Amino acid sequence: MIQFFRAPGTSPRSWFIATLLVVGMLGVGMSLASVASAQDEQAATLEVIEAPDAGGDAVVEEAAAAGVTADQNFEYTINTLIMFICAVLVLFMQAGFAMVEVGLNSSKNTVNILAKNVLDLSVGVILFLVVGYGLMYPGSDYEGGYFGFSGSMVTRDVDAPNLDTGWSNSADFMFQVAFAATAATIVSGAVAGRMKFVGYLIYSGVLTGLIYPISGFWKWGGGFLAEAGFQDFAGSVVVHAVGGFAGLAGAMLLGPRIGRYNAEGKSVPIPGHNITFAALGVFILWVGWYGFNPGSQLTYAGWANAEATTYIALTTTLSGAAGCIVALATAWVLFGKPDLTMALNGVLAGLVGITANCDRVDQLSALAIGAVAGLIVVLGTILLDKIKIDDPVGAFPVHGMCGVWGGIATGLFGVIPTDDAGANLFDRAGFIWVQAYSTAIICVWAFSTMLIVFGVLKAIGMLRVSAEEEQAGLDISEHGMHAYPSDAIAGGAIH
Amino acid sequence: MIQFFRAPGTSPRSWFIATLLVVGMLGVGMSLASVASAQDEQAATLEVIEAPDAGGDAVVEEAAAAGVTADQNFEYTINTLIMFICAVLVLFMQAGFAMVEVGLNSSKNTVNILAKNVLDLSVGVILFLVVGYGLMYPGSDYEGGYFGFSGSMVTRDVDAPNLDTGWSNSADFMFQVAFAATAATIVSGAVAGRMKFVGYLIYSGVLTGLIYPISGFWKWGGGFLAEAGFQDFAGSVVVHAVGGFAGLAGAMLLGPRIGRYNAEGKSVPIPGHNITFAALGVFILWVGWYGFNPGSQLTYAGWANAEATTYIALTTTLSGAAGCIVALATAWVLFGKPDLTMALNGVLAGLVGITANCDRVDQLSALAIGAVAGLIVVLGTILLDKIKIDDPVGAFPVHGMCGVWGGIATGLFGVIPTDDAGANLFDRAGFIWVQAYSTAIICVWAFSTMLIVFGVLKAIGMLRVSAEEEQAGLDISEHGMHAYPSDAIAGGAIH
Amino acid sequence: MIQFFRAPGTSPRSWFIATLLVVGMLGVGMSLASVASAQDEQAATLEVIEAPDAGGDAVVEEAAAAGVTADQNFEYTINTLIMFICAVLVLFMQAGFAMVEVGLNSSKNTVNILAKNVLDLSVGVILFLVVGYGLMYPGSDYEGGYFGFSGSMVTRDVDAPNLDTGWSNSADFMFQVAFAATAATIVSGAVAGRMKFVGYLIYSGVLTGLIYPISGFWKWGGGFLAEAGFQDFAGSVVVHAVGGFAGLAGAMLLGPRIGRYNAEGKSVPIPGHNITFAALGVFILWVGWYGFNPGSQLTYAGWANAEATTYIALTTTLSGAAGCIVALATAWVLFGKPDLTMALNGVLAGLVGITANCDRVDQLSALAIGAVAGLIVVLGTILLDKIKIDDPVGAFPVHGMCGVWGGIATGLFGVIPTDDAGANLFDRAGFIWVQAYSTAIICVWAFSTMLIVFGVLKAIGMLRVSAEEEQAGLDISEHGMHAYPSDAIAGGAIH
Amino acid sequence: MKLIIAIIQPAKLEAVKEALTQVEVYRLTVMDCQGFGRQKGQTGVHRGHEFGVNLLRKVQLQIAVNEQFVQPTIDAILAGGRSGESGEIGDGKIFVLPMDDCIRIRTGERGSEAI
Amino acid sequence: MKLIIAIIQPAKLEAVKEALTQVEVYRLTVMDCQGFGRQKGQTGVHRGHEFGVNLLRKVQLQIAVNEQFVQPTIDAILAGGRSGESGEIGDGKIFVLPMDDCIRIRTGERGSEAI
Amino acid sequence: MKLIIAIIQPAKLEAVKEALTQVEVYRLTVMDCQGFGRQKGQTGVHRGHEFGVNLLRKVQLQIAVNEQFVQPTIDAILAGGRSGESGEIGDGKIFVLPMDDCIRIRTGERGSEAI
Ligand SMILES: Nc1ncnc2c1ncn2[C@@H]1O[C@H](COP(=O)(O)OP(=O)(O)O)[C@@H](O)[C@H]1O
Ligand SMILES: Nc1ncnc2c1ncn2[C@@H]1O[C@H](COP(=O)(O)OP(=O)(O)O)[C@@H](O)[C@H]1O
Ligand SMILES: Nc1ncnc2c1ncn2[C@@H]1O[C@H](COP(=O)(O)OP(=O)(O)O)[C@@H](O)[C@H]1O
Repeated sequence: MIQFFRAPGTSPRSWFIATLLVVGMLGVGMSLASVASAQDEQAATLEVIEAPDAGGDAVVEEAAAAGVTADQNFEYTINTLIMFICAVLVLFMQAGFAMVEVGLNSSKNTVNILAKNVLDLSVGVILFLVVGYGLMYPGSDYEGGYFGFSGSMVTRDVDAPNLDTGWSNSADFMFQVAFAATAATIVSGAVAGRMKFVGYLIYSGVLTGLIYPISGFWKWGGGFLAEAGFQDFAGSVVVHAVGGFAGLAGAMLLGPRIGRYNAEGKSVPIPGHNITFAALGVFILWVGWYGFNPGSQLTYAGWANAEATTYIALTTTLSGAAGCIVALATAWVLFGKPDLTMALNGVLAGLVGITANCDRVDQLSALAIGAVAGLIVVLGTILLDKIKIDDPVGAFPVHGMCGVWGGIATGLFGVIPTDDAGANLFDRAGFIWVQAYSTAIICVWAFSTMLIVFGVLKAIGMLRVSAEEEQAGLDISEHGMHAYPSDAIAGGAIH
Repeated sequence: MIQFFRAPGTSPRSWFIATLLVVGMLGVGMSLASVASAQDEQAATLEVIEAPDAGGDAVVEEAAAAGVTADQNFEYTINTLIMFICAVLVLFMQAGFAMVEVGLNSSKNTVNILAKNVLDLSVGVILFLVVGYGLMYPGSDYEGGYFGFSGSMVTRDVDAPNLDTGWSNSADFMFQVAFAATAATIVSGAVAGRMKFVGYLIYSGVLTGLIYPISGFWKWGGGFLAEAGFQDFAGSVVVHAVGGFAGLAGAMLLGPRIGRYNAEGKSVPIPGHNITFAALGVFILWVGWYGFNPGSQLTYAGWANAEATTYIALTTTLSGAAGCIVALATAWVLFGKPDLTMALNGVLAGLVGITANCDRVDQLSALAIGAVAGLIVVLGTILLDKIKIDDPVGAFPVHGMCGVWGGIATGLFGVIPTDDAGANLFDRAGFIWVQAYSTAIICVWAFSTMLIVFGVLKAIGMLRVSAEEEQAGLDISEHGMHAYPSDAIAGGAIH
Repeated sequence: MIQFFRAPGTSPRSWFIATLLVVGMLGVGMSLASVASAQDEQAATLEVIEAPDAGGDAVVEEAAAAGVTADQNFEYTINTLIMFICAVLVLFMQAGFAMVEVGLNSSKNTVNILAKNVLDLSVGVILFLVVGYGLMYPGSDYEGGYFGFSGSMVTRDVDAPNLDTGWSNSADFMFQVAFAATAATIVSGAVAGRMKFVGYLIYSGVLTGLIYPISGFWKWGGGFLAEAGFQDFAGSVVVHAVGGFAGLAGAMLLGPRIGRYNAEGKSVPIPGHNITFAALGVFILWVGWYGFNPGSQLTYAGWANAEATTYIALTTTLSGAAGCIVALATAWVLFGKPDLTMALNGVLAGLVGITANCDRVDQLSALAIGAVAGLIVVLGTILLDKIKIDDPVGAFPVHGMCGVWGGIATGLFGVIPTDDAGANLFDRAGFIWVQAYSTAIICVWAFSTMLIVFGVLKAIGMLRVSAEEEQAGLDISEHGMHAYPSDAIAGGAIH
Repeated sequence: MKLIIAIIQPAKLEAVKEALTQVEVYRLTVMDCQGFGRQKGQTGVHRGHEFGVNLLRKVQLQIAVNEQFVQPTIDAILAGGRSGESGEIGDGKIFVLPMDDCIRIRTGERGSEAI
Repeated sequence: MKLIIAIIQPAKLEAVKEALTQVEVYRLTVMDCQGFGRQKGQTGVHRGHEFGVNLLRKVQLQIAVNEQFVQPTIDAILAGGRSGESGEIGDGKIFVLPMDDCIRIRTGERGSEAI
Repeated sequence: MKLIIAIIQPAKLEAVKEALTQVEVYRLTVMDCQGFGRQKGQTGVHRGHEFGVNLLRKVQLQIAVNEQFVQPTIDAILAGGRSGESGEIGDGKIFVLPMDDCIRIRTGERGSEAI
């Protein structure tokens, strides 16, 4: 039986549905629009490359025609295609995050976590397309600035080759949007088990549409932190710390899950319901990281770039492995048992820690960075628990704390950046200092803006579900379904 | 205790075993054959490229020797290797389909679904090798035709470089067979929970060996639909609609699962047993689609091709995201809850819808195509349920309906194809028309031929299991094992 | 409540913790060291390739400057990047192994299996970095030798381009370490359910650090087997048989799990707890194998290499598919039911069998090799069961037996290797003979050394857990956690 | 007061629940269970070992009722739980146990009104 | 001897166990179960079919006790199992069944000392 | 008629079933459960919190029998369910409950012949 109108009680939801529908209608609207205009304008803006036309030497002639040298042609091809492959690996990380979060939470919140992960990617793609990308890469006019906007990606003619960068705009967007989605999805784990679905969608839109791109611009878009000489190769700070601190803000404003601390305030563990999913997720993330870090080299053509790209993969691997071992060892000594969840978080900690500096540290430093990250994640988890902040998957220790560590470690261990003349921009102390304050600025930005966002959601009652809904589980109360109906149900009988 | 002969009751099975054994024996036979012939003929047909020989400039000299220009060498390398990587991504989709189908069905049918997915890939590979590939790509002699055969792939000397196409025959086969396996496996979800395993294997062989390659030839092999100007870039129609309509035929002839509709004909949902597997599957499919669509560019070398390849990835992403959001929103409004299964099917719907036209629509159109697909999949699911066709995973709404939509949408939004002179082949209306009837022809072909196949299976009693077997679950009745033995059993005790 | 010292009873564990801590401390130590030295020496050894510097023709000029020809530059780029991508695929296999092992074992041992899989990768990376790599590739001075060491990878300046090989040292290490980790993790499945975690970590370190690299050197490092003309393209013997025979040694010394054979010695199956994970794992392994085999071509640039790389993917696919079908058919005939676990192992069997010869057999031979492997894995499993060796996942039949088959099959079906002049090194019989004895040597090496390792562990009481711990499950007894806490627990309550 | 324990086919739960609703029995507890009965188990196979999987999936209902509801409840279960007219082996059993007392946790009420 | 069967909210298991420890009841058996009661089930949705998911996840405790422990055990369950002061619908039930005998498998002891 | 409820070690199910077959008890119902008993639970750890996981996995058997089968059934369970000669803590318990009636759903037969 289908019902077209919602009960008044559900107004916040219907709000949201409205907005969603706008998107949908927008879609239909645009379609008609573009149909109308299809014949003429489109054919102009969009040139279809017919595969057959491209065989033999045609390609090169074509290139020559377009005033592209053979070398540029070679580099453009390699850079674009490898960047695309790396983007696919980073997008695969979405599956990893989903599995980790699902595995480390109660079964009664599984559907909700999965819905959050699928939707924050989809919503993120749209909003980064419409707003975020333009905010993050406003172009050279805004060099050294704090804020800029170069118009929406969706309106751009992304078809012409971008010979300035040396790779296609489409590949660039794919790679960038995958990073944005990563930052967004980190938060999902920290707020699991008690946050309203609608609230999460709103948060996720704000982060991928505004917060992340703006601070991203400061560094990668050529903003003031880039000018200051701040180094964050693949985003320990720009991506992971932003996600981690946003998650911290959420966890703090939400408060712990019911039953997480008992009457006497004693911490009561709420073990995840499926460690296999969690471990699978970590393996997937590990693999995806080879798109995240090596891919951030951005240009891969030529022996020097290929060299660098794979060297980055090496340091990334070493740090992850060291993080895993040290986290397990630490947990083993402290708790008396080799805690798998700590080993898993240790892998991620090591990977996050090396992300900012994988291009500029030597192998020993990579091991050291991972080892320290492994230590941090365990102690951080204990600390968080002591101060009664409930972060179900340890998103803050992993991405927040180790993201900061990555930023600092770049200063401690990293080759000092040079100016075009090749002279060092700083002495060691100066480098450490710029890394430290730049990291701080970005973390403060993410934390404070997100405090506001979550605060507003709280104020309008769209942050946390009711105690009854939470106890019943978000799956049934928010989504009306169980993740794993028992045989009794799955046997075919729901009344 | 081992038994070498089956009870008479099991004759259909033993039939099949026989055929399978033939394959096995064949294998052994061939081995001896090839041993005999190995010394001479083989060494001739098969040249092993020793890695060491290939360092330094050797490669280029070698190429020159073989009369390959440096440019051709570059293009051949890129096209072949990237096509291979894309083929791997498409093969990975098999895991995605398996997880989606498992997750959306009862636990008692899990082993059966997995067996179907593993076997239809393996059987598909062999049959596409022996028959299908030759039927689908019979070569230029059959241009504009309805049927052709160029001999079996397995007999070809695939070793020489294929300079006409510009990529290796092996890469081409790998990419093509992955598509064939995709078409086959789509059906598995629509017939889940009640079809005999043997019957499924037979169906799957027929589809990958005959039905799919023949209609595939009409478009991609240069058959009459290609000549007519029909556009289906990566197979919304050629692959997905074929699978979807084959699934519809199966679901119709099988009839609904027991308990799916109660005495009064009221629809009784049979929820899947593990939504996490379903969501994981969708993430994997999303990732695999980046091999499916961008890979269909076939030539990637040169800035223009690289440009196109990544632009295709962009439109694919936009459509999937839009499909997800609109499907969720629609379900939310209609059902009052944000139904995750609809969001997941919405992603797939958007991806299927853009598959035919990802190369020739602009970004807004991509969003529109996805949005409409998201709407279609939800309404289609409701419709199917109303007319009492039981499609456990929604294979028809996703692949059948949205496949058709993809074909039509190409006409509505796509750049109009041009002749070699660059003149448009049609006006907009003409383009829409050719897309419409070509789509119809292929769907009718798949549906009618499959009705026959499933009809024959039904006639000889190899279609549906008995009611008792169905209620006990196909795992135990067809495969003699449980997917998830309870602790009671797994504790070590089965008597 | 945190405790810093362990009860005496746990001494072996504390041993291990000690060693682990050393690593950790080492890490911290090194960090300080490298901080100190960072300013000067590092900047020298490590040149950071700034992306911006690399646009336009800069790359080529740079290359020219470094005395690299355009061709070399092209080849170096392709070889390095594709090898990196293949390494990522092989690393992804770790997830596959973990899922297969988890799925085929009791739920009470899940955490333990996952911990083993995550740790053997991490430990393997470190030890292969510090010791193994140098042992396996000691360089030309040791050509034809039995043992050599060229110093630790970690101390090398891996930054300069390696124009002798034609690809980067980093990519090479990444690819090689992924293989080492594969060999190590194979054993995990054979010893599942009863081995001490600490013992496993020690074993795994020894295998990746010493045993595997030494025999690996004999073939791939240019040792005496390479000189003898032994062919093992991607490691049926060097990797899989080594893992399989190491696993056999472990399974034999451990003895069967409690309840695996009842009082009368009747075999009592202990079915795995989650076949979906097992099947997912096999799909992942299948996909990963496209990094394993094609990647072993090592040079991919140029039409001939691209040709070979993709041809290898083709033979690999055919063999896997044939293995799957024949294994299922065999099981069906013998047992009367289509046993999914056999079909899954059949896929792996086919893939293992073709690994040694995927580059030098024709398509028919590839099918034959897979078909025979599928037969072997089924019969091997029955045999192992009859002689009461308990190998929970069938690691020996799959990797050990089919690894040997791969080695022999290379002799039977493979193109005979030639000298530089192009003359055959052997006649068919001679080739078969060299394959046979070389395979035997490596298997004996792995089996005997591992018997010693496991024997020592047994002697010092670090091999097998107590009966009570085993019955309770390794998860709770070794790691203190359940993999899947029931709702009762996950509801939030553990006292 | 009696505690009625019924072991039924999983696929019959729906029908049984509807039948119970007819006789105004709204409250019950359901559990997954596995049963050995006279019903021939399918033959299972694992690594080539045939074994009778006579462990079959069932669903157990526990229903606490007052005397006057015992017979209606039993009849309802029989009506909803039987396969076809004649019933099939494997349809299950109903056990009736005496019950001394019943307490509603929410209110602490005892006895028959708490059921 | 009695067998006390209690159906409680999963989230209350911790509290109930603590309460039971107070009254020195240390041994019990726990099972997952699902219940239908007066508690309004949330509305579920599947492929557009609204249905009352009045099957709610519960936990069942089985506690065998000697007479003198019956009342303390019930009180403990009430104390630990009730939501808030007034309790909520869905808090569950306690059933008290007569028990003829109890045997400890390890020793074979029978009767009250075996409990 | 009695309903015999036995809580045993999961690993003992096989042996108990064989023992029951000896005494011609073929029908039973099995459930997974978790138990707290005197058996010392292993120490668990979660995010650095040690806690006694005295919730141990057990298997529960429910067997409805006629009077004359009660003792043989108990003996069979003891024989099959005890670890080693002396038994181990954690081997579990057997509860014997009175049962008023038994109905076979398939046929509707009542009483002892329905068991
Ligand atoms: N005496 C019994 N004790 C416990 N459970 C029983 C008993 N008899 C039957 N059952 C349960 O009922 C289920 C169905 O029994 P069924 O095979 O229909 O018995 P019958 O052969 O008497 O009809 C069995 O699988 C088992 O779970
Ligand atoms: N008469 C009964 N028989 C069996 N189980 C019951 C009965 N009454 C309640 N329950 C169980 O207790 C759970 C909670 O019941 P509840 O809704 O609190 O009952 P009430 O509405 O009487 O408070 C139910 O979900 C069900 O599992
Ligand atoms: N009094 C009881 N009530 C309910 N279940 C019990 C009781 N005593 C024991 N059990 C069940 O039997 C299992 C094994 O108990 P066990 O530790 O062997 O008891 P004991 O210490 O008396 O031998 C426990 O885990 C619990 O599930």
